[in-house]
Amino acid sequence: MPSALPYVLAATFLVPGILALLIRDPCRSRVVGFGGGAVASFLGLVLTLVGAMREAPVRIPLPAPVPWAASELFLDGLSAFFLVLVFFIGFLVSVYAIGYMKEFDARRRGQAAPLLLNLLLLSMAFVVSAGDMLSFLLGWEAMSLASYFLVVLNHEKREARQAGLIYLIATHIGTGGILLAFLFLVQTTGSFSFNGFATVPISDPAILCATFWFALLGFGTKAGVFPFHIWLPYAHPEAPSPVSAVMSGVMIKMGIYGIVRFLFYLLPSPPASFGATLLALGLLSGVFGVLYAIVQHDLKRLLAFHSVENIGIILIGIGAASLCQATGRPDAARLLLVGGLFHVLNHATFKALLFLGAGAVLQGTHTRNIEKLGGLMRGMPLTGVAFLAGSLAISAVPPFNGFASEFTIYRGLWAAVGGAGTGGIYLAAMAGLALIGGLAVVCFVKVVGTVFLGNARSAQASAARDPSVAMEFPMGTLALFCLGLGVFPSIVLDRLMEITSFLSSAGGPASVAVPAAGGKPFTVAIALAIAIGGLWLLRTFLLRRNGQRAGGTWGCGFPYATPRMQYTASSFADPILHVFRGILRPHTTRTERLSGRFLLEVEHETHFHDLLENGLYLPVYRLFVRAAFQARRLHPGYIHLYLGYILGAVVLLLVFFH
Amino acid sequence: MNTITILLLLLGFHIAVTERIPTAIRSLAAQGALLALLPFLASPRPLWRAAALGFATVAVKSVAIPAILTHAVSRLEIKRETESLVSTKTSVLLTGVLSLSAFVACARFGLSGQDQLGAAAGLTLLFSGLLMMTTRVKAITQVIGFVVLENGIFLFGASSGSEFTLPIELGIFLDLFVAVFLMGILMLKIQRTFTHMDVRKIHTLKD
Amino acid sequence: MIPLLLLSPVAGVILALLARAPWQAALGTAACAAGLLSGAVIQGMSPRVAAWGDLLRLDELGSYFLLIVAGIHFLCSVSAYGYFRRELEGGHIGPAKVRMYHVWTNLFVLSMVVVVCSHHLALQWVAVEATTLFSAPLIYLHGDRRGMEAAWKYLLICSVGIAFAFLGIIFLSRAAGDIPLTYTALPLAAKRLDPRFLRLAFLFFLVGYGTKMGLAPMHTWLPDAHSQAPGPASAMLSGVLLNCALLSILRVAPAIPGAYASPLLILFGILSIAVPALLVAVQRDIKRLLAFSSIENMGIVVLGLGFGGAARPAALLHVLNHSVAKVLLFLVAGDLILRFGTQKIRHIHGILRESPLRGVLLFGGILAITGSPPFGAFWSEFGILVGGIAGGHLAVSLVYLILLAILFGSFLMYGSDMVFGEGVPRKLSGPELWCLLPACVLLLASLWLGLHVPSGLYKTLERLSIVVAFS
Amino acid sequence: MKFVAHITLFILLGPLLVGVVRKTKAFLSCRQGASVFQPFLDLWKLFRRGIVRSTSASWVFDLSAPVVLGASLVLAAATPLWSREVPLPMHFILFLYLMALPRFFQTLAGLDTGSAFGGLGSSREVAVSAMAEPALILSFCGLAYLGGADTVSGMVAVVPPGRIPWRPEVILLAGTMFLLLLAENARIPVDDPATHLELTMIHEAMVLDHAGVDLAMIQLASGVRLVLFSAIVSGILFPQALSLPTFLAIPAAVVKVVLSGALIGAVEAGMARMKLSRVASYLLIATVLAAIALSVRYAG
Repeated sequence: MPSALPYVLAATFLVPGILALLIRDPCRSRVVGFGGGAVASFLGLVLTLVGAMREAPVRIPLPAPVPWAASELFLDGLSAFFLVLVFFIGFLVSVYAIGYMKEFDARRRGQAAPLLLNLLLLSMAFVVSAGDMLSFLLGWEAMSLASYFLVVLNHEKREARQAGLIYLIATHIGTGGILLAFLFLVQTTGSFSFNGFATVPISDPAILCATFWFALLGFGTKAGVFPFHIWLPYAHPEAPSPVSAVMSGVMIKMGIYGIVRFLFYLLPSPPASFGATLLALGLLSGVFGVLYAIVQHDLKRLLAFHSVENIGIILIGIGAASLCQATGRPDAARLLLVGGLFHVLNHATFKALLFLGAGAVLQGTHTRNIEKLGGLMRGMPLTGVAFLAGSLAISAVPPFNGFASEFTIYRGLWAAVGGAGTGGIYLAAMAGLALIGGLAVVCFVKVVGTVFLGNARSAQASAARDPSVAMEFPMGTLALFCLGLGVFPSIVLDRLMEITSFLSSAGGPASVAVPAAGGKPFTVAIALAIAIGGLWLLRTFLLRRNGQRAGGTWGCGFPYATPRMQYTASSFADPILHVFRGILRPHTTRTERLSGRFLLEVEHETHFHDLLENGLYLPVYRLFVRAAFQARRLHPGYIHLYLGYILGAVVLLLVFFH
Repeated sequence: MNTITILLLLLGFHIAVTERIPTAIRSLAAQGALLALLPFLASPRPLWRAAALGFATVAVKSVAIPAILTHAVSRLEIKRETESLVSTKTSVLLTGVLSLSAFVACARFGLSGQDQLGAAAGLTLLFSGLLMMTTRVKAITQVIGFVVLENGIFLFGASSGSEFTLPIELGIFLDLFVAVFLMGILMLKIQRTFTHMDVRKIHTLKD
Repeated sequence: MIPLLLLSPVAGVILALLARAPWQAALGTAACAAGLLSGAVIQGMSPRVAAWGDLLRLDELGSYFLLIVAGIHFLCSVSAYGYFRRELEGGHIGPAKVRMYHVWTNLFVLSMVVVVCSHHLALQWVAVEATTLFSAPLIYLHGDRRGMEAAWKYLLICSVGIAFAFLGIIFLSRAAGDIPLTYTALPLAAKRLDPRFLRLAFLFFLVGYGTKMGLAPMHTWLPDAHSQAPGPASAMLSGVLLNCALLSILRVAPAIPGAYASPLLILFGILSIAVPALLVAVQRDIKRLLAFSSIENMGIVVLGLGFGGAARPAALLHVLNHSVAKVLLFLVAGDLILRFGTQKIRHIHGILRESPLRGVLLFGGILAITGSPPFGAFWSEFGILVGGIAGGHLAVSLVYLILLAILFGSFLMYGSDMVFGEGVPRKLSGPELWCLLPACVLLLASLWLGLHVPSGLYKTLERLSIVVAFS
Repeated sequence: MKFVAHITLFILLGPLLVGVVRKTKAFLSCRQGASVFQPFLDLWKLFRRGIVRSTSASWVFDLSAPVVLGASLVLAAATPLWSREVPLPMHFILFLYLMALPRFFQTLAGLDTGSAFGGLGSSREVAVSAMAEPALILSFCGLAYLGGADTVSGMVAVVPPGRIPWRPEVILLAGTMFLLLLAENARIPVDDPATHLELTMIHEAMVLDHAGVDLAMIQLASGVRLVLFSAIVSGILFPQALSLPTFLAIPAAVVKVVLSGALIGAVEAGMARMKLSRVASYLLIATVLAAIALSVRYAG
């Protein structure tokens, strides 16, 4: 690969972005900026698929940002896989943004969006291909900043500013963690490059542990892993939808990339506790994520919580893989890692699709509150079909891709159970995964049912129409991929098996990736297609013979049903809420409006407070603020006191520092 | 030499406990005069150098600065009392404690004999000056405290025999003089703007 | 070379005194600043050490600091023209006072040039004291109550601090005996110096010059003084004056045993980061906010010096990075205060909406000062962390990192509140070229230092870090 | 040929099983009850009727019935009924997840008509099955352990050599599967398929707006799924029956299904429907039982 290629690619991302900033006409600016991003992403995708994937590992030296270390791009299979992810989603989202970002036209700041989005994509590509910690950190922070500015693109809104702030602070703390983890490695190996890190193992177990925990803090924050996830449900809803799609689909995966890079590449032979920790966190993220998702009624916030859930699933795969690796079960480890990575791609596909769909809904109806939507399938059939495909995929319904990767994880877990000793952990993981899957079905039946089916609950919802082609094309493509990757998973699985070949025991059977007897998704898909198709034909035939007429929904004899009497999303979630009320902690407030003695209106409002947010982060924050207010007393303005400080300092130093 | 040190300390003590500003200023001038003797005792050769330094000391410390302060007192028409945040007893006690800690500190740093006495005496004077700045209410008493503090440093400098080239020594005097001069100007401005000199009441700038 | 360097601020004073109109004074100052800058650059590029007599000597370390002084002074003088033009238009200040500003600024710069060029430590002390005296009038330039209060505190507290530094010099001379108190002679004789007096000397140096540098707990004058001075003066106070005090500590460092000095520096460093970490979170005044950030950054530098090793060149680099970012912020803040007519943070909002350039400058400055990539301060703070971990100060490094994160959060909170949001109903006037141009230059400089730390600069700093290493 | 026979048998046994259940229930509550073959007649009637389609419904509603029946038939194709050789061998995880497909569409259809009842039924349906998932996975894991195979057909049909067939874990697993059978197929005590109080129903409320052909398909699918679970439970308890020659095995399978129908009927007759809020505990018990079975297996 010629070493000038990265620069060319960077230029194709940045030049249109800068041009977009300069072009006055907002429409043209959009087309140039996002279109340029799409072209660059496509170029990157092609280059990665035909170049980097084949030639990996590729090394390209870079000018270092600092004189004391060298920088390089280092592209191995793992990097190439994530690059595909970045460019693939980047391409589709850029195309989508051409249509979607129209709503920012009226205001000047929309013109910065293409540059920021392109910068975000470029920095993510840089992060996964960085071969040393310095370039990695630069890319990482560029990514964080670019995404921060994209989150606050709507900065007139207080919520957007606040969300951006929470996000930026969280990610900054995370960067601190990553920095420390890297520095421990630097300290041990004396090298700044990833290849250098991998050569010398950390001998001190305490340092090794610290390295892992700091890395987990850093990457886990970015990924939205359970205890560090609090920024995610704030930032994703406030960002413009294409940005949410990129953030949720790709950016949080950078955290996963970091964890995989650390666990399987940089820390040679990590102890079993690391994998077990990740597995446990994965389960927690999965269950908490989906539970919080179920009770949301903000569409994008709900999707954001699902990102937490899916990151949990990915972590289950990765954590179990590390655990298996540490306990000498490399074949299961390989399968688990492959499953986890495959889920990374699949989650990117369907979550991007869902966010883009949510964007289309938002643009059509101007509300994110699903209680105000309904019946959109009529006005926006294409969006509806695509969203349904994404929902089936995220609920892991076969033969969609969400299932394909979870299936791989399951098979890995099952293979791990077979061994002696710690099988219980894997069984628990399987049960947890099953619960997560079941709850995801609940959530997405709720979403699709209340948003797209039934009757419109508001005027905006009934007036909504499908968006422009620029927005439909990416959604359609992603929907096709959701199905295609589910039916033909081996396209990706085989590649991933190659990437993870370092985990195999003695060469390892390459056939593990192809599901064993009875698991061929293609067969099942065909069987389903035949059965359902046949029955559909039968139904059509019978209906033509027997007749069909339209009538109102049966209301148990009550003829005046209105759309408002439909089952609401909150009611739909109630059974689950009831069971898990100990975790979800609903707070219901009731407000009454009286006119004289007559009750005019009663309003019930239920809020859910994040357990961690209320139990951990807010108290710590309040404590800090209280301390800060106390500290103001240090500066009351009296010069006497100030001089006293000096006197005291000198006396203390004289007496104690000799 | 030791006699002068003791005298300086006593004068410093007097300034610290006196309740009248003019008295304090007079003692300050006396301190300056005593300090002027130190170059002759500590490093008498070459004589012209000692004479120059002594002259500068007298000029700045016993003439110029007391003049500025006296002028300020008369211009400002302030009451002659030195108001303090703490009682005289407490401030005596504090001075004692600080003096003790100065000796302890010098001992802990491994100084002994003449070094210890000189350093500790200098530090004591310095601390009592700083204590005055810390506890006195009026701006002018703070300036007096500052001069006492400087005197403490001069005392130690002279007793430890440190010497620099003449331009630097003169620069040091000039700096001190300008500092006190500026403080004087500021005091006048403060008096004009705030119509009082009570530093306690000047605390708008705070967190 | 040194007489020329000294001459240009003197010429500035004379020109300012002769000037009839404020713009003439400003032009004179700017021209002299340009002269000083070009002199500093020429000297910086020449390998020869400039000396003038025994007392004045400009080595590589001095050149580095002189370049910062001259560069910042030049940019501030350009900005001061725009700033005072607005002030005059607004009627906040009279032409006479503007002229006095230029007189005092030039004197102030003169004293700083002397600090940088001093060979003899006592001369350096005299010059540092002079910086206090010459900058105090800048603080109460407006002559209002608050300015006076700030100046009083500044003068008194700094004089006390500097007095302590003088005590340090006396101890040093006691330790040195016959050895002249020059920064070239002392390190050579480091082994022969009396360690007892050396320790006392360093302690008093640290407290004394530390007061001037704004190290906690002697920092109390700094937020008051920096918040009351006019914009360009605040920038100078924060961006270069603190460095001069630091240089005074660096000059004596090679004579001091590291085992004694390092813990002290680490203690003061962490304390100086911790106090702002708490207080920045509850600031209401934009300039006080920036002042606290100066305390923090001086703490970072001192911490880096305490860590030693790889942290030392990074600390020296941080001096530059801090000056660049902080001056940028003070210039932008000065401009904003004029626009909004208030220093209160909560009254400043929606900058980006009204004036994108100012918004970008302010936000960029905040990112730069908090050590966020891709700005220069990131690498220096990073280098200090590397040094800390390499030196085995794990706990301190962790605390340092946590404090930095807290500061980042607080700063971004203010940045987000000020830059974003709905615009003010009153239309902001267009960008004031002379005010914002220097800020743009500084932002680009910080960006440049972040994307690519020049290897020549870094090699120089590594050499310098050996020069200033403790014995 | 075998494939057609397999599917046909499922389709035929479905209504029969439902008939047996109802008959048993009637018998036990001292009623005459309808004929065992009544469900066939019902289906025949429904297939000949047209439908009234809600004006609120979209294509999802139309598609739901074929998807529900089609997916159920695909599942049936993987379930060993009389032989361990099934037309479509399927990994047990895939099998379990495929069960979500009909559920997904059926619950969506319930919401599609915009009726409050549909939503109510759907909501409960998904909630119950979500909470049943861990138990299902664990018991299938247990079965896979016992059978030493990953496919549904393989794991049900194999008796480990040299072991007594009814070991404790086998009993436990069969019990768990039976509990899950009741939960997943809308039987008492989780749901009452015969009630007419809409507010207490789950499955029936969901399909209120389905009529004619659609309703027939859905009822047929329910029957198929009931047979499917019965086949698995009886397969656990009587694995030998699957090894018999075909001419004996098919009658044996019919007998097994009829017997399990009688058992279900007996349970339904003997119990009342649980409060909905207690279903979670019920399913938790199933999960715990499955876990115990696994640990017994693990220890042994």
